[in-house]
Amino acid sequence: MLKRLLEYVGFEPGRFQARWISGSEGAKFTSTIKDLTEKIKSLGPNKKMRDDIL
Amino acid sequence: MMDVIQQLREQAKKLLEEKKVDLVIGFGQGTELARTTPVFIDSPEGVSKLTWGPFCANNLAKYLTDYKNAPGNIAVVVKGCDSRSVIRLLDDNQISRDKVVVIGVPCPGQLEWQKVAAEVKPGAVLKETADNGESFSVKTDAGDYSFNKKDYMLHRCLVCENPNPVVADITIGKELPVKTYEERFAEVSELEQMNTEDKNAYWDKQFSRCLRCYACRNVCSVCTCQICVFDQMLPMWVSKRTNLSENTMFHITRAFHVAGRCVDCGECDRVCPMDIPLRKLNQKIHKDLGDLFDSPTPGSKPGIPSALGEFSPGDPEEFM
Amino acid sequence: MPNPTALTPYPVTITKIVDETSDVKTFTVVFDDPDIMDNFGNLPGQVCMLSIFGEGESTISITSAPTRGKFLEFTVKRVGRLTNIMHQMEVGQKFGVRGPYGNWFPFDIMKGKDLFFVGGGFALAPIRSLIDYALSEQHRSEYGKVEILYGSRSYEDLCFKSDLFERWPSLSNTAIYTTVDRGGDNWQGRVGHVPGYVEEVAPSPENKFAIIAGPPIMIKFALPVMEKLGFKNEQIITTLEMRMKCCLGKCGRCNIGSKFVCVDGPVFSLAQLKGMPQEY
Amino acid sequence: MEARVVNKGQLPELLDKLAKDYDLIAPVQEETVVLFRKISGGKDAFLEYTNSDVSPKGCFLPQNEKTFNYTYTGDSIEINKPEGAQKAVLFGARPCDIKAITTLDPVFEGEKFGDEYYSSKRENTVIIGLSCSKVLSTCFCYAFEGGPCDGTGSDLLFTEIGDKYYVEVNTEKGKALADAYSQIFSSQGADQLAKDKEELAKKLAGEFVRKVDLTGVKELLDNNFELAFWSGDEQKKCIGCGTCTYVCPTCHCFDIFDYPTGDFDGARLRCWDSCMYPEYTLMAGGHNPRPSRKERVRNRFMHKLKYHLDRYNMVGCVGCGRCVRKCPVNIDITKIINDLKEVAQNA
Repeated sequence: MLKRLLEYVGFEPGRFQARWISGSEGAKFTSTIKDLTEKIKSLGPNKKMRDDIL
Repeated sequence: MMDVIQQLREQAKKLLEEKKVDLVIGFGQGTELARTTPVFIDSPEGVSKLTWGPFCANNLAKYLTDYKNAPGNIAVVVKGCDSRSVIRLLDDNQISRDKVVVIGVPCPGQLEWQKVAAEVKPGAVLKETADNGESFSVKTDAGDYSFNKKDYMLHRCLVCENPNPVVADITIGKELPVKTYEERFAEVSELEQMNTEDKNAYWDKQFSRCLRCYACRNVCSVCTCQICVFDQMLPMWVSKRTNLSENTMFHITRAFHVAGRCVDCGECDRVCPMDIPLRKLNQKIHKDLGDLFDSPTPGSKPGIPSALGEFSPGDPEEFM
Repeated sequence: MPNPTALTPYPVTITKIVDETSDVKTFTVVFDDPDIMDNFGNLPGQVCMLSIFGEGESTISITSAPTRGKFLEFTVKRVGRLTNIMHQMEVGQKFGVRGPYGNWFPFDIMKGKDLFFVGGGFALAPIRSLIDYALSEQHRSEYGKVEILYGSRSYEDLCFKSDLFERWPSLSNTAIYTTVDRGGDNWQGRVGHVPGYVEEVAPSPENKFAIIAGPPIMIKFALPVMEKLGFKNEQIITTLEMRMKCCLGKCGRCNIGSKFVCVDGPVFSLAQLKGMPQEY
Repeated sequence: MEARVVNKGQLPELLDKLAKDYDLIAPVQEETVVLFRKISGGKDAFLEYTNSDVSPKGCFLPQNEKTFNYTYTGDSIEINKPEGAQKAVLFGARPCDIKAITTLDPVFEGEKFGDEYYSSKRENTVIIGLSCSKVLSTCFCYAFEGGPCDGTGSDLLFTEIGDKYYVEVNTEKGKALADAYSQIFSSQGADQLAKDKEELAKKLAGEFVRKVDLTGVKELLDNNFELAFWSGDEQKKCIGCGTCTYVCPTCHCFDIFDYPTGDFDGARLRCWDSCMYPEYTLMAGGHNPRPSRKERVRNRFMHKLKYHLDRYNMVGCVGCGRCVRKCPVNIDITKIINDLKEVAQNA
C-alpha cells in the first residue's frame, strides 16, 4: 500500500523497497541488500524529499 | 427541504425534552447564505437553530470524540458519508454506541459554497432550498436561483456511494437512490497513468503550496490520536518548516495514517485553504484497498475489519 | 556593545558548575567578548535566552546579581531536551546567551524597606539575584532587614545550600528560615510546608516588601497568609514563567492579557496580577 | 499629493522592468489559488483577483526564515548571519493587506525591540498597492477605517479606471520609483482620473454587505475576561487548525527552532506558528496556560480586538475576510464582534 502511494506521489518505482527477513536468514539479507544497492545506484541520486534547510 | 427541517427540529426537541440526550449537534445557518455552521443545542428551545439543505457539507461526526468522556448522551445529525465516520468511530471503540443517537438524513448532495456565492447577490438572505433531482433551487430575498448538481456539487458528491445513512437511530426524509456522475476513481486512474516525472511534478506543485495549517488533519473524523505525531516535540518528526520535503512527508504520513480507516468523507479536501486535492491521496488508498484486499469503503457497513488492521493468510505478499 | 534586540546569541564559556540538587545545577558563565560582559547591564529579576545550538533556546532567569562580579549565573532544572543537554556540559564548554530581557524587581522603590523573601523549591533561583543585590556591599545600606524563608521537599532539594547556611547568615541584619516537607537523618531543622512557616514567623507588613516565588500550589496557600498578616497587594512581588521563543514581545505566546511576560514581566506585583486575566 | 497615470497596456512593460531591477513580488494564480510569489515579468502576474488566498505579509515575515547558520561543537561556536534583504517591489497588494503591514510595523519596528530581519525587508521594499474593483460578501475593511481604494501604508497606489491606472504617490520612496520609470508614469490626465477614483471609492463603499460595528466591544473585553460567550458554540465548533492564523494578514506569531544539518552544523529558523495549536504555550514542565480550545479561541479574538489595541493602539484586524472564507466550520470574526456587542448591550 505504502509503496503504491509513494509511487503515486512521484517516487521512482524501486526507490522504496520492503522485504521480510528473519534474523536467521543471513544469506537472504546479504543478497537483498546487494540487490537493493545495485537498484538504487541505477536509479541515480534521489530527487524527491531532499533535505534543504528552507 | 422545509419538511425535513421541520421534522429534524421536532425530533431534536423530543430527544431533549425526554432527556434522551443532553446535546444535539446539527447544522445551523452560517454567516454566508450558502454556508452552514455546526450548532450545539442543549435545550428544547434551541432547536429552531437547526437547518438542513444543500449547504451542510461539514462532517459533524468529527465532534463525537470531543464528548466521549462528557456525561450524558449526544445526538448528531449525519449524512450518508458522515454516517460512515460514526461506524468507524464505533468500530475503533472511540465512542460507545449507547452514548450516541444518530439522526440520519438522506442527502441529495452538497453544493460548493464558493461557487454558489459567486452567483448569488452578496448579502442576499436564504429563504428556502429544494432538491429537484438534477438541480437544487435556492430561493432568496433577492431572487431565485437554480444550481445544477453536476457543475455545483462538491466533487465527493458526484461519486457518492451512500446518499442514505448506513447507521441511524432516527431517519428523517425519504431514502434516495444512489446517483453518481462519474466513475469513482476516474481522477486517481488518470494520475496513475502518468509517468513518474509527471506525477512528481504534479504533486510537487500541489504540496509546495501547503501552509501546514493542519485543517485537513483536524477536520478528519478518524484522526483520533490524543497527541499527533506532527505536534510531538520529543522527537520532532516533522518540523514547522514548510518546504517541499517536509510538506511531502506530512501529506504522505497523513494520508497513510488513516489508510484503512478513512471513510472518504472528503472533508480534508473541502477545507484545504490552498485547494490541495487531498482526496486524491486518500482515494488512491481506497482504490488499492479495493484492488488488493477487496475491501469496501471503511465504515460503509458495521463491523467490517480494517484491511490494514487485520491479517489474513490470503493477503497479497509483495514484500516477502 | 551587546544588541539585545538581535536574535543571535553571544558565546559564553562555563567557568563553574555547582550541583544544587539531583536535578538542578548552577552554571557560572562569562561572555567570550569582554565588551559584551562589561556592557551587558543585567538587573536583578531579568532573564536570558540560553542557546544550545541544535536544540534551540530556553528562557532562564539570571540567578546572580550584577553586583557580584563580571559573570552570570543560571540555575537550571533538568526538565526537557535543552536542559538535559546543559546538565551534561562541563566547565570550559560554551553555549549561547542573548538578553537581558524583561523587567526587574523594583529595587528603587524598595529602598529603605525591609525585604521578606518567600521561596519554594527551585524557585529561589529567580529571586536570588535580588537577595544578592540587596546584600551586596554597594547596596546593603539602602535596605533594612533581609529575611529569607525558604522551603523544599527535602534537605536534598534545597538549592543554594552554601548561601543559605554560610554566606547569607554571616551577613549583618539577615534572618534565614528554612523548612522541608519531609525530614530525614541529615535534617535537624523544621519540617513543614512554607505557608505554615510564614504564618509562624508572622512578618509584620510594616515598611516591608514581600517577594514570593514558588510552585503554584505554594503561592496559592502563601498569599492568603500574607494577606492575613496585613500585606497589601502592592507590597507583594512575584515573578512568572511562560513558554517563550523570542523574548522580544513578538512571537506571541507568553501573553497574559495584553501583557507579554517577556517584556512587561516577569516581575509583577500582586496588585498588577489581580488586574490581569488568570491565564498563567 | 502627487499623482501619475499609467496606461494599462504599458503595465506588462513596467513589471518586466521592475522584475529586472528588483525582486518583484506579485500575485500569481496556481490552479484555483492566488498567492504572492516572486515573478520574472508581467506575464506571470495575475491581477484579476479580488482577495488573494494568502496575504503578502510573507514578504516581510516569511513563513520560513533563517536567522543564522551555526557551527557548534560544545567547545566552539561560530555564527553566520544571512545578508540583508535585496531591493524588492511588492506589486498588486490590496489595501487591506497593506494596512495589515502597518499593524505589523509596531510589533517588529518598535523603538525598543526592533527586528533586523523584518526591518531590512521593509526598508528595501517598495509597496505598490492595487485598489479593489469589487467587494466580496466577506469583506469588511470599512469597519476599520480602511476602504477598497485606501492608500494607507502603500508607497504607490494603483487604481484601475478604464484603460488606465490612476497612481497616487504616497511616499518619497514611491515618488522615487515613479520618477525612475518616468517614461511609463506620466502626469497627463491625472486630475480627471482623481475624480473618477473618488467616484469609484464611493460606489464600492456602498457595496459592503457585512454589518460590523465595534462600538462597546473593546470596553466589554477590557472589563470582562471571563464571559459565558467564550464557552459557547464558537469554541465548541473550532477544530483547532491554524488556517485562520496562517491566512491572516496581521497574525505574526512565530516559532524559533534549530535545524541541524550535521553533528555540529545547522541553522536557526523562524517559522510561522499558530496560537490555535495546543503545543504553542505548552511549557517544558508540562503546564499549559491555555490548555483547551476555549482559552485558545478567546486568546485569538482578544488579541485581535483588545490586546493589539492595548499595545499598539490599532485593531488587530483589517477586515480582509480571509478567515471568514477559509474557516472550515464558519467561525466568523464579524459574528463574534456583533455577538460581543450584543453581550455588551445586554450587560
